[in-house]
Amino acid sequence: MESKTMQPTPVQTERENLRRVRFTRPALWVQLVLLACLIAGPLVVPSFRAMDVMTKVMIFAVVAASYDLILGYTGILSLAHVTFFGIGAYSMALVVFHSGQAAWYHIPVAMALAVGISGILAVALAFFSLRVKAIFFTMMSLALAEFVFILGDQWHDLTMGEDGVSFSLPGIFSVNWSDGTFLGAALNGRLMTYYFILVASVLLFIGLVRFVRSPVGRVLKSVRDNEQRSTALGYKTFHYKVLSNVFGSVVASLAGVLFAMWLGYVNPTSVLGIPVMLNVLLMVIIGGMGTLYGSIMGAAFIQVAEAWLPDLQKLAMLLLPGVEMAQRLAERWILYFGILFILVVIFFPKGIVGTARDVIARRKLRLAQRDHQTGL
Amino acid sequence: MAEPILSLAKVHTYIEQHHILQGVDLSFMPGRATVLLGRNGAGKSTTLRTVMGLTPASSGEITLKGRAVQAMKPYEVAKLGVGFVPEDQAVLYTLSVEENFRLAMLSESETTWARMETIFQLFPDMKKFWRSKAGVLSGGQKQMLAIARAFVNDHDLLLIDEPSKGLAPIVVDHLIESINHIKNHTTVILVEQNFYMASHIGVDYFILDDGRTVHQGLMADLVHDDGLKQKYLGIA
Amino acid sequence: MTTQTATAGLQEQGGTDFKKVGVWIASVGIWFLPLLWIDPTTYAVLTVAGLAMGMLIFLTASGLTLIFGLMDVLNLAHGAFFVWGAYVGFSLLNALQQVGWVEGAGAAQSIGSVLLCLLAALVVGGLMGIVLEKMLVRLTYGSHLKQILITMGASLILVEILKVVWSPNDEVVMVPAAFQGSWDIMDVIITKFRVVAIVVGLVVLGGIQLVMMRTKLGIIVRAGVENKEVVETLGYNIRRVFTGVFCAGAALAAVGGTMWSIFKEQIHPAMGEENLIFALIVVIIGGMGSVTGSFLGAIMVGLAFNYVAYTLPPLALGANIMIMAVILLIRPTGLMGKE
Amino acid sequence: MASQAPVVQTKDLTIRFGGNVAVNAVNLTVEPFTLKAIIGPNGAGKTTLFNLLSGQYKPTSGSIMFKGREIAGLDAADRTRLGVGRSFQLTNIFPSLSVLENVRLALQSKARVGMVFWRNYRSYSELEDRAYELLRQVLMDKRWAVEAKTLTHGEQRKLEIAILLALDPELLLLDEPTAGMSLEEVPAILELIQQIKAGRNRTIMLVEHKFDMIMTVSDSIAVLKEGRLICDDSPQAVACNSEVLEAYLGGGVKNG
Repeated sequence: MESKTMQPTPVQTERENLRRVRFTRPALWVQLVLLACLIAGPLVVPSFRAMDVMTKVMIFAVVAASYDLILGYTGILSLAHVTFFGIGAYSMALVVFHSGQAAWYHIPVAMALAVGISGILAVALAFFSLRVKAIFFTMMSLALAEFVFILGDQWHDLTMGEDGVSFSLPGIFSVNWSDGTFLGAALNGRLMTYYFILVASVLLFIGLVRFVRSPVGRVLKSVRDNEQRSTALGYKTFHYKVLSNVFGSVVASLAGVLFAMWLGYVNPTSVLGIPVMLNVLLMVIIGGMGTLYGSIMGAAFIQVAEAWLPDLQKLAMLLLPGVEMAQRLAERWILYFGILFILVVIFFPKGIVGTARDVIARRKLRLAQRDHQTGL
Repeated sequence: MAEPILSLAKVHTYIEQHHILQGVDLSFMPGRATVLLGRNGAGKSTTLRTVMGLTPASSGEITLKGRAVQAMKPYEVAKLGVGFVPEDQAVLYTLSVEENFRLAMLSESETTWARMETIFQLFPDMKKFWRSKAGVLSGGQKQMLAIARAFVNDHDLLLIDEPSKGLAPIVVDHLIESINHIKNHTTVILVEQNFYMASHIGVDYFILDDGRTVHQGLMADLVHDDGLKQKYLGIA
Repeated sequence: MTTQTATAGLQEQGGTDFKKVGVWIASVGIWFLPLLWIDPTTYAVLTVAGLAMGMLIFLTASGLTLIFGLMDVLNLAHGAFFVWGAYVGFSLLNALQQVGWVEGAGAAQSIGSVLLCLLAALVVGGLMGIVLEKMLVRLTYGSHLKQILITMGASLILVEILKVVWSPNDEVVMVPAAFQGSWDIMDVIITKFRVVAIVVGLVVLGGIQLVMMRTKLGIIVRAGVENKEVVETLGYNIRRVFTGVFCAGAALAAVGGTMWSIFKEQIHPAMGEENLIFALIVVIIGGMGSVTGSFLGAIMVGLAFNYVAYTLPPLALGANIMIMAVILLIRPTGLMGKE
Repeated sequence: MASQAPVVQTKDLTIRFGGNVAVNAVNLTVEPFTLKAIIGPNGAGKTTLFNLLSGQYKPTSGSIMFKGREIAGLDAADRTRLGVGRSFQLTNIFPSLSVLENVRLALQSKARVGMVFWRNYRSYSELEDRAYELLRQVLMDKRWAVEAKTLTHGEQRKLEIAILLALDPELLLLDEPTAGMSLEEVPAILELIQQIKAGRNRTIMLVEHKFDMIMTVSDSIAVLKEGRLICDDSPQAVACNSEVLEAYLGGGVKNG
């Protein structure tokens, strides 16, 4: 008894160690540097194209991370994730569009709408298809995605069909608003929107990280490992799957609101299309499934590639001016995308962050073994 | 002395991370029925499944009629003349009894169909339910079908995994009778927990424990060796 | 005692059969409901169109469901086989037009050209299936996630190659002369090619059933759906059966694509993806792994699509999703799916 | 008195799989704080009976009372919450989680914070400390940080018992806790079971094949054969029962 109070257990020691390095661990510094870059970016590099790519990376990092919660942490393959993203984007666009004049309260209303609609839809989808084999969920979600796409494309009275919806943002987020310069950069609606999106996506990302590190996150991990065992511990695994699915979908729809705010325009192909879904899927896989932070890497990779790939195409055409087939091949960038997809799944299944973690873990193990041997 | 028809040397098998067979050494003489004994989880079924290539051996050698088979696929082993009766009455429920038999026939020749006559004599129920789905058969009948199915081909070696599991005593007696009939034509290797059945079929026996061969001998001797039975089989 | 249990089993089956009859009557009856708001002549036209559409969807769905039932593979590249079949047929029709077999051709030449197209699609689809199975799908057995990702990637590649070989734009398909136009039976206008589609669908259904029920190959495939291990230990190379079924499924999808292209008289690269959605709905409704189930599902989807599309066009696909949801609520494994 | 009510009482408990009656009209009573062993030949329905008690299966007919409450309609998770803990015949742990985390998850379930998604799971330090304490009890504290799949078979079974203790169940269902263990590892498990029993605050039901082990630890032994309960008596009485011996030696003793 006395020894217990005298000597902390190894578990307590480890916890104390972690607490002590809370503010000095390297991961925190990486995060802070990244955040600083995002904050200073538009002020240092006053290029609209750079700001555009950065914003899209932030938004898609959130979408991919919320997808990772469902795919990587819960082990459910949904093909309707971008549908929720699109619902958020359309909520924002349509609220402003149908009220004629943009007002500040449209943003919270759009967010509430996005959360409400996607929450209900996610619960319904989960309820219909999560009870049976996981593969049903995939097929149902694909059907749902296609259906919502067709609604967006054809319900002309509501969504303006494939022409899409243009709208302007209220107040300081409006493209027309400007107020001199700040630290040398033009202080305008674009910049304000950028910072709004920055704050919002950082908050959403933190929300996802917290979710994964909460007791619920641990249960999800256990369900993936051995579902029967989780049930025998008293966890209603179905409820957990539904909860994580709904949480991920709601976050994606909020990211959709941000995306619409940034573009000021939505159409079915840009926010509801299957290619967007594949993009997000690829981001998660490149970054590493079940790592959350991988989503940032994945989103950055894809967005940067998408932004500068057209230049490469032009270069290819310049280099091979006469070859018609080469030009046609160069135009089809989805082809390379598909090849990349297969190569990543076969040869790089753990993604960037997953592979990096493996390497670090193996090195730690080797060091520990060496210490052990020299200790003897 | 004759060459063994099947022998296993230092065979190790893993199922996922579990080390199930930890160096099994066995050899089976042609024409002699052998029983593999041992308690639950000793590795008896896995031994048969490893021979068939269903749970491939990670190391060791398996020799069947002088050929190394440890790297072969199940269908290749089957084509070498090995019949396998898996546990749990593994017949195809959605197929009719007839189709179950046709599936088992490696060639649907005259001689194969002639063989069916003998099977019908041994298992009259098979004729009776010829056109019924195998799923409606009783447990005993399914087990009969699973064994009879292995009998349609001219196998040199028949591996039977726990045929008595979950069957009523009277059915077990019928099974013993029919396996003893098969024994005259084919080398039989039987995994069995039911000692009564094991002792009425086996000539030789091996006892496995913790994935290793721990004892072997003549069945006739084991029947009277209460100490050994108590130690490895938990029965006295 | 043994006979007792056997008869009990039979009686049990008899009981479910009786219940089944009731469900059957009810589910057939539902299809007459649209008569409440659609006039009988239009209803008849829509029904023929729906049956034809259902038959064509069935061509894609039957392969999908067999591949899933036997190999436990969800093949999202199935739509790519379909669209390749459509383009191969389109090109062959263009070529045949040069020798005058298509427009302004006689009945024999028309039938011949369609048969040639179907044969070409069959060969191309089958070859693509074999290559895909051996190169990629083989790597993914046992992991649904990998299957879906890899087959989706393969689908992207195949469709992009198609856009390079042909063009990314819509194309108009020529219809052989004998199949142009329609018959008028008591004011009911029946497009000729719809009848052809129904006939082809029935022939394929009959062919599949014949192979599955009457041949050794069919026994092996059905046994494989139920228990792969037993089939392997009986001396059959299940992997080769897998390749064969994948090849046959791909060929059927390609045939479906050719038929669809003549049926719709136009093609575009995204049509494979669109048809895949229908096929997936059909497979879910019918129960994964059941050919008969997917036939029933395809008919339901084809009919519902046409009835609803006539009344409220944008909701047609939604109606099918509703049917799927309702069926999943009642029977989570689909109409004929295994428990 | 309420405390004297049996912990488990089944009435005509039956389950059918197709035509096969796996558990057939079993009436079984388990008194508080005793250890009841269930024995019987393969296929007798022992594991199926456990699956019925713990909620993996729903009975075809019959009732299951747990401390005077009907539980036949509840699912496995609900029964765990009421105090039915279950170990499995095949080792059943979370292979890629750490040993400590395996136990902590059980404690988290018991503490009813499993649905919390806004707090860090490590902020519940009392759960971690308690998990470590339980590992110490089953002599596994040295291995707390490794992944559970790297444990030996015997260690995994010990971990499973720690998980079970973490659920703090009033009724422990142990399904062949020594199955697949090497002979050297068995005494440690046996001692652990003795220790739990000596605590006099839990009821144990045990499926086991090792006859000598059962004779030393159990207060009563129930014998199943072909789904029926053929005997339920003290160890001494069961050992002399001729029907039991017949059941154990296989179906054919009377003919042979």
